[in-house]
Amino acid sequence: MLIFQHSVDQRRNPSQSPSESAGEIADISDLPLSCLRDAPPKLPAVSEMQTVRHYTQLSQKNFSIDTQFYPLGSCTMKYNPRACNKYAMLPGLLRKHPLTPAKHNQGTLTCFYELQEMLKDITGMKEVSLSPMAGAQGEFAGVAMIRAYHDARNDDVRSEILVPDAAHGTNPATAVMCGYKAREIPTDKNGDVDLDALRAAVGPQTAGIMLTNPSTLGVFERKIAEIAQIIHEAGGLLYYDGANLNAILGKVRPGDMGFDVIHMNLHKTFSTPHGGGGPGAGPVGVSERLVPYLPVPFVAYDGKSYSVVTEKERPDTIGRLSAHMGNTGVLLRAYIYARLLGADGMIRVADYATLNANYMMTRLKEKGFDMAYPERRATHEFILTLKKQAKELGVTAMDIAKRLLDYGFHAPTTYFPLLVPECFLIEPTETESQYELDAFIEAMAEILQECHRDAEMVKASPHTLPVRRLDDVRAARQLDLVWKQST
Amino acid sequence: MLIFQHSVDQRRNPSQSPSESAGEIADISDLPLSCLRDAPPKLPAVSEMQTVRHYTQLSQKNFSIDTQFYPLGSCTMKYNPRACNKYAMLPGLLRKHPLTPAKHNQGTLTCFYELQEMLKDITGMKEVSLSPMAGAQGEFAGVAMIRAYHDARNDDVRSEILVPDAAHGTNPATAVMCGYKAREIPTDKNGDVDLDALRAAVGPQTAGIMLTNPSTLGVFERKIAEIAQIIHEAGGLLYYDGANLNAILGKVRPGDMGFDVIHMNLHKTFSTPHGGGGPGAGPVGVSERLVPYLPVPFVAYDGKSYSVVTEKERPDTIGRLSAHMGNTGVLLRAYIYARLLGADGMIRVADYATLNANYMMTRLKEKGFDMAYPERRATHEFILTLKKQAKELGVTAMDIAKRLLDYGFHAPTTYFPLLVPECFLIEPTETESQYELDAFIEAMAEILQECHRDAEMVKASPHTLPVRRLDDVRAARQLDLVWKQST
Amino acid sequence: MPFIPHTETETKAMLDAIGVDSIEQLFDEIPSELRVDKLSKMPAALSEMEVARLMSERAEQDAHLQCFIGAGSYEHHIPAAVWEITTRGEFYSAYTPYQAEASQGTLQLLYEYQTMMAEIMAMDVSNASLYDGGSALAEAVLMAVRSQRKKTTKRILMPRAVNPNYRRTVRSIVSSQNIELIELDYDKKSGRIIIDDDMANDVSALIIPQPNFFGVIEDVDTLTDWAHENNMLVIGVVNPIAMQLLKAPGQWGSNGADIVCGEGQPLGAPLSSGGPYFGFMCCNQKFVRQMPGRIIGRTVDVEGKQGFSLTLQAREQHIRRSKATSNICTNQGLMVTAATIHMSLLGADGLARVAASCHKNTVTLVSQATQISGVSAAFNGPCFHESVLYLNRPAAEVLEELTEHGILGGYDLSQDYPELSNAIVVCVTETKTEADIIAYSTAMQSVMHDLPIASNDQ
Amino acid sequence: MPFIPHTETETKAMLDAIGVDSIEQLFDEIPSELRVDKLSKMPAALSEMEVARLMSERAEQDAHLQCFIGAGSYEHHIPAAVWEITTRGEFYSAYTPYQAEASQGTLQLLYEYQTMMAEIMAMDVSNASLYDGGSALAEAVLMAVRSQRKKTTKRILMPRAVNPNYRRTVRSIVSSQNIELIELDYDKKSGRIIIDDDMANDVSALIIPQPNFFGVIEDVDTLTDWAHENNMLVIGVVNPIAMQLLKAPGQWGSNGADIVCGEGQPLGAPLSSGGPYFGFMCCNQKFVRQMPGRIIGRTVDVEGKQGFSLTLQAREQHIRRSKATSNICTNQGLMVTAATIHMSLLGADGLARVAASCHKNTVTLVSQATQISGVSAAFNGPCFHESVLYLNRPAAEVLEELTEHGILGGYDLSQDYPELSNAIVVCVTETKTEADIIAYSTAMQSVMHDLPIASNDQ
Ligand SMILES: Cc1ncc(COP(=O)(O)O)c(C=O)c1O
Ligand SMILES: Cc1ncc(COP(=O)(O)O)c(C=O)c1O
Repeated sequence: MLIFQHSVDQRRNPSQSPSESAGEIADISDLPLSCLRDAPPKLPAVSEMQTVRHYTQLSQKNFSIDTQFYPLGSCTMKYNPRACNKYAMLPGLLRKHPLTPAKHNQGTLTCFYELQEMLKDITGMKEVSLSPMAGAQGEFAGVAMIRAYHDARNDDVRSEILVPDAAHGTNPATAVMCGYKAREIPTDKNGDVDLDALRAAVGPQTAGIMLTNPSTLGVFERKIAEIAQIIHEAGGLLYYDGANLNAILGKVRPGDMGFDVIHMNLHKTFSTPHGGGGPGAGPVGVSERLVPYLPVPFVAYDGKSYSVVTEKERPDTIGRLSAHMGNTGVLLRAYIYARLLGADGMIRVADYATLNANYMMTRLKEKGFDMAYPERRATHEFILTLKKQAKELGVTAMDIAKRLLDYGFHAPTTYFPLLVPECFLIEPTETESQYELDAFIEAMAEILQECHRDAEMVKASPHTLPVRRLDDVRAARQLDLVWKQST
Repeated sequence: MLIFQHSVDQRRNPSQSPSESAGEIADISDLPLSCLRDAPPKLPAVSEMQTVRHYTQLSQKNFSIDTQFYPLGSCTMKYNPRACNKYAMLPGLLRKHPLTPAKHNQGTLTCFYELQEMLKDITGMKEVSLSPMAGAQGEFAGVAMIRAYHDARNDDVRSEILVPDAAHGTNPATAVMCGYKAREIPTDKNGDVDLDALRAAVGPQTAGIMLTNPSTLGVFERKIAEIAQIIHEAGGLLYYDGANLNAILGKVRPGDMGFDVIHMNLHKTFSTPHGGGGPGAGPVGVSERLVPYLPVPFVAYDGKSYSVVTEKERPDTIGRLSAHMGNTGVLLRAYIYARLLGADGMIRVADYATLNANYMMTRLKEKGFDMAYPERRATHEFILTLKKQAKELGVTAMDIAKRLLDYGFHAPTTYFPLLVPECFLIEPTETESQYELDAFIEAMAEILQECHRDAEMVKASPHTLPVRRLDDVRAARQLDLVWKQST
Repeated sequence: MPFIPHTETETKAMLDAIGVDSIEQLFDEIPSELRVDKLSKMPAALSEMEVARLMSERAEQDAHLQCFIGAGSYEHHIPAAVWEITTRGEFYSAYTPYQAEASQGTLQLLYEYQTMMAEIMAMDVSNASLYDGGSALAEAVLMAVRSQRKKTTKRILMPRAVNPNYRRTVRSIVSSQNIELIELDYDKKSGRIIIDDDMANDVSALIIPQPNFFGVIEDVDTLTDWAHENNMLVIGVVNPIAMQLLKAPGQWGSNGADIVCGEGQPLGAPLSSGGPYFGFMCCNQKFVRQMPGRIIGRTVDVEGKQGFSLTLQAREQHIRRSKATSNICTNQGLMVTAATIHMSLLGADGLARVAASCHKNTVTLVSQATQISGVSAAFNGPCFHESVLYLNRPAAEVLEELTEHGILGGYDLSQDYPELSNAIVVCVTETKTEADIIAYSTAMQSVMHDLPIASNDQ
Repeated sequence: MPFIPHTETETKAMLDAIGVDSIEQLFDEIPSELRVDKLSKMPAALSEMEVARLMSERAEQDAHLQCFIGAGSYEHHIPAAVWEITTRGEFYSAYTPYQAEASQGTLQLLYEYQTMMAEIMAMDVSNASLYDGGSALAEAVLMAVRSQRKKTTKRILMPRAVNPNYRRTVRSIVSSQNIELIELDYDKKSGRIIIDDDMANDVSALIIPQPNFFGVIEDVDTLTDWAHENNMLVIGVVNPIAMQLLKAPGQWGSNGADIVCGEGQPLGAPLSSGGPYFGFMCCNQKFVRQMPGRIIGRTVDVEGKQGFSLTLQAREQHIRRSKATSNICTNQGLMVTAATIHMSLLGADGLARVAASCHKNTVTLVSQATQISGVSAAFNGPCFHESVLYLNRPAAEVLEELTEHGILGGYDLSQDYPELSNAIVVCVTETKTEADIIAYSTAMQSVMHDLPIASNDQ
């Protein structure tokens, strides 16, 4: 049932609205009639309890980290510590207006400044700005800085950003938003960038390359130094998509690999909640040469107090990506997380995320599954391909994904990266225990048996969720995006 | 799965414990070995995420007001406003040590004092003490005061407390805890106390009577004035069990009916949460003659500041019922609730609780159900008897209660009061909408059909809950109260 | 180990299963010359107890100032239920609802949100959120340009009366795409946008703020019709609380706005130093395939039961890659969860009362403040929610002195409007009482006339 | 209408269905002479926004004092997860789990709680909670008397070293049942209970506090064996945090304590002006049918699947009425929910560290404070968690002066122990840092020697 279907005209929740004497609405008769709305919007008129009950019941229809194992590759679904939520939501912090003069907001600014410093340490970059509101906006900021760099040198023939074929969709989409063409570079059979193809593609038109390392294929790009050299020699810059930073915390730093700019997904590596789709935070870090272009605002410290750096102090900045300093509440959560882990804890994240992934890969191999890159180490994630099963048993990666839901596991990422057929990108994260990994592995093995025994049942799954498989084609063809009373 | 089954030896949660340098536990070598424990208790060694996941999943196995209609008679399961929780849990309030000198705790004491005053207004009593920690402790305080009153007059032949047969079990149990015999008074066929029987039972041995009005039969005790006269003339006092106060807020006051002492269940009428079994709060109010005996501590106000009244100021008090002032956090929630409702809101509670109950009674009658007292008005609750169905169809009140769970409704109170066979005591409360009441009524009607069509299915219910019907006999015979590794 | 469950025994067993001796060995594909082995500037771990104390100190470190700043972020009452439900693990810790069957809670909620927003804006459809008001306006500009493919140039009329930080954001985001942003000035008397037929040629869209950054109510009907007559699209950038009382964008002029966007913060998001908030966007049905961001559709499952899923994904980067309508991926889902619950709790009646109360409070403050000599109202038109005051002294000084009275007295316009160097924009929401407003005027009185600070102004 | 969903139309329709004209008519069975029609002293309704502001002001009204008082209520770190999960609607707003099938969440949690408590206390069984530590001790006394039906008198040895408020509570609750409470004094040097063979005759039980109210660790083995030799039951009243390090009651002496109870507050309940906390109670299997309060048992459903339900209900008032073991009905369920999650998050290791840290901090404070002339340690035995300091000035004065330094310096013992008129009991939990402890000694130093207040002691 939809919340609107609980609605009854004239129902009010007086506790939640400002009360005028005699219960009247405040006087607005000074406003000209012509600018007023003729009828109030038809929002649900429900009681507070109906609201609470409806949304509490709805919430129970979700899978989530707090209720299920969620081995969603590339997404780093790890435990979101409750302390991060509680202490980022202290009334004193929530009450702060974004335009409060820095002098009266030192407590919050201290946190931001320290977070910037920690991110510099982790990435090996020279300066960090926290303002991008998610990974994709971080990418935008990064490529915009690459563009600003070339522009400042009047190097205006550069028109292309190189992107490996395994890249996340945001990479090419970002290149285009920044006015570049995205040119794909193929992957070799071991999961590394095809260097010959790269050399062939590079030229004076190359503005830069966007890379994830470890890549979205779940392997570490071993030839990164060579790639950096090729690009830099051609006058291009290197962009690091930090979605997979979890794998290398304290092990290797993008700055040392030769990257000029990086974004970090704090909602992945720094465990801020995904919230059913956001908000995230995508701070960017830059090497020396991109420092002037860093997006504003960010926080500076002169040894005595903290201040906000804006366009005024940084005339060459690519500018502002949002009205203020991005998703500050998310930044506070990431800050708290970083303080709880400390330096050693950060390194252990990489250790155990990698251990878990390699363990699962080994065990799943033993259970008869094929890996996309069986000769490679898994990083914090790895890819399994169900090509054989699709061919022999007629079940797809999608079918097995849906069947996993019946077992109480969220499905891994499916069909991404596109170059691996029928693939599962599996990322267990460091916060899951061996027990949970084993349970998932057993479920996979059991489903494989089911595919042999009763493929139709698997193809008809899920069987135990609030809905069965949904008609996506109908959803797109007979668009129903807004509820109407009559329907 | 039990939390213990997730446990793995040596697992630690360092974020949650005080850290000494080098991770060592603090030095306790000054303590003599003989007083130390030889091995730590076997508590679960689980990660923070495992804890969060386990208890989040467990919570989803509960019915609750936030997820279901809960027409549990006598329990007043109404909406628990979230504001009451949030603002009773402000850090400044939670941080207060109970032994903080009153001078440094004026904010909290103001709330308690104002709550006392509001409860006096609602009940018509002379003074109120907030300290009893639930209804039953309020009853204890009340009967102890009755005893103290008689004792102070050297009236030591009084040995009995009268209790109607419909009374809640806590009434007779309390009488005994206070050193009295509990003597039952029958109910007449209209649900009122049998006055002849009462007159016959009353005598010099009568210390007092415990009454609920409206009674647990869901009707208003019309002869209350006469009862008061009979008891008072015999030298006894009247105790008012305030569990049903929701029905009469602002309509009629226990003090005016002639009661000498009353407890209130704030976790019912004042909507503090039941919490899966508590905590509650059972403040007591007294008439003039019992003022000296009021339990301590409570709050006084001299026009300038608030102070805590103890044994020192009240030498005749029955004393203390807990180490401090009872369930203070519950009292704060009740205070907030009262402020949100205000005087008019309180009266409307009685109005709409009564409207809802009478509406349901009417509709259920129409659907073919028998009422225990069909000629009477319902108060905030009413009783339906399934005697006929039990006889004709072989389904019990228990069976229908369990079947209701399958329909997503919590069952009404069953088999209480005991004098009505196969009964449902139904209390919808004022916070449920007509829509929800109708849905329940339809479910009842549908189940009645099911009983005709397929009584076995109803008797085998519930079918859709985490467990089917449980073996209570085995639970009591083969006691398993504590989990052991081997089992 | 914080948040890592492994015991030594388990780690050993897992390493054995993999067939390596140490965790270190799992990193052997990383060229050794690139390896580091420590983080040198990260501090050591704190326990949760230590962090709790640290954060409590930081939160209380700054004075408790009464806030009279709006300028895009508004202090509204948020019912306790909003965040108690929003932070339930099942909403808080879920991923984007790609697996629809396991995400019906979030999906249905988003569908309800889309319905509410479309209803408030009187538009056909809504997406499921963008980052914030500023970046949503940038996306609206890009969307308008995409939808006006017939134009030979990419020109947008962007009034100066639009929030300056939104204008900056738009500039940063659209600048690489050869889009020309043309500024429209405001009338110095009324504070309203001035339109200019000379600028109307081959323009893709006109941006109309309602109310504008000065709190002034624009003549949206005239602006909309003028734009449509000149083949521009109309992009409304509106305050959702104001829209409870003011004419909905879908009803502006003869045909309504084409795209509507804005800052969702007033619907349940705390001020929180500027984020997370969320950007909303609605449009006419015919532009839906140009819309950026996620969209949820209602459909049925194989048994015909109602269900919800992400739809029109072919617009998005994970399917369309370089041809996507935007690069946005993660959006502001949890803020939308809060907003949906917030709107459901207040209802149209409650939101209208909030709007009316803000209006009344602002009118009251302005009329009190302008009694003070040296303080006057800057514009003569009706305003909503906030208003510009002229001072006879530099705004920055006055504001700093007001903080000594415990008051954040408004936003200094000189930073963005040099011609308004002695002006501030003030905002009075429903959270302010009569006493608060009097405290403001009293403080303003003493600041403007150099009176001593009253003993306790808060 | 706050929290009432009815519209006028619905109300009318419902009245019509019932067949009455007005709601008022539904009250026609109440004798009219008893009717009132208003509440005269209740204030008018506030909105949630107004209440939020009121409560925030009340919460911040009192100084932020650093708390060094224990005396039965202890400030411990509580992980954020504890209350975020405990206040989930499904726990928070559920009733007592009478309908077992619809309450498996609460029931399983309670079963886990029972297991944890029995394990900590090394006892066979635990109930699912009583009101608080004081009333739990009263129930333990009643239970001991019931279990000792062969005794001709009902005598209990209750040491003066037991928390004075517990002793008052026991007295209030058991006094009507002809139970004689005999006080045992403490040794003025060691602070420990003095036992006396002369008092040992025909006594039902000996109460042993561990640690006692002075923080002193009792010689529980000797006390237990002495009690058992004299046919008394042993009732332990213990601090559950202390029990992480100190010998568990089940292992006291040769046969262990018979009944153990105490205050559960240190396991996840905030100080909160004294409540809600919870009382715990464990006992030997053979006394389980005498135990008051709810008990959860594990059983199976009709399909053999594990499930949980309330068991041994025949002890309880709702079944046994006047013959019940206690009148208790509503208990402290939600606090037990918090405690279970708290224990699960800290584990034995974490709780032991908390205990050790408290001990170390207290030892540190005592050794610093006793350097100050005029301050000395009252007792010479080992203590845990808190300790008694003698002062050379009246305690009340000193404590009041300490509050001017931002410190709640301890609990004044003179109120309960006239012979200790210049003594305070201080408590230092793991929440205090070295700097806090130094701030305490510094403040004490200046108070005792009348030094000026340092500029900022907090
Ligand atoms: C590899 C990669 N790059 C970029 C992104 C985009 O980040 P965001 O969703 O925060 O915009 C993601 C997120 O899924 C990703 O996995
Ligand atoms: C009529 C009646 N009296 C007394 C009580 C006991 O109150 P409590 O459970 O708060 O101890 C109840 C609670 O169920 C009740 O319904």
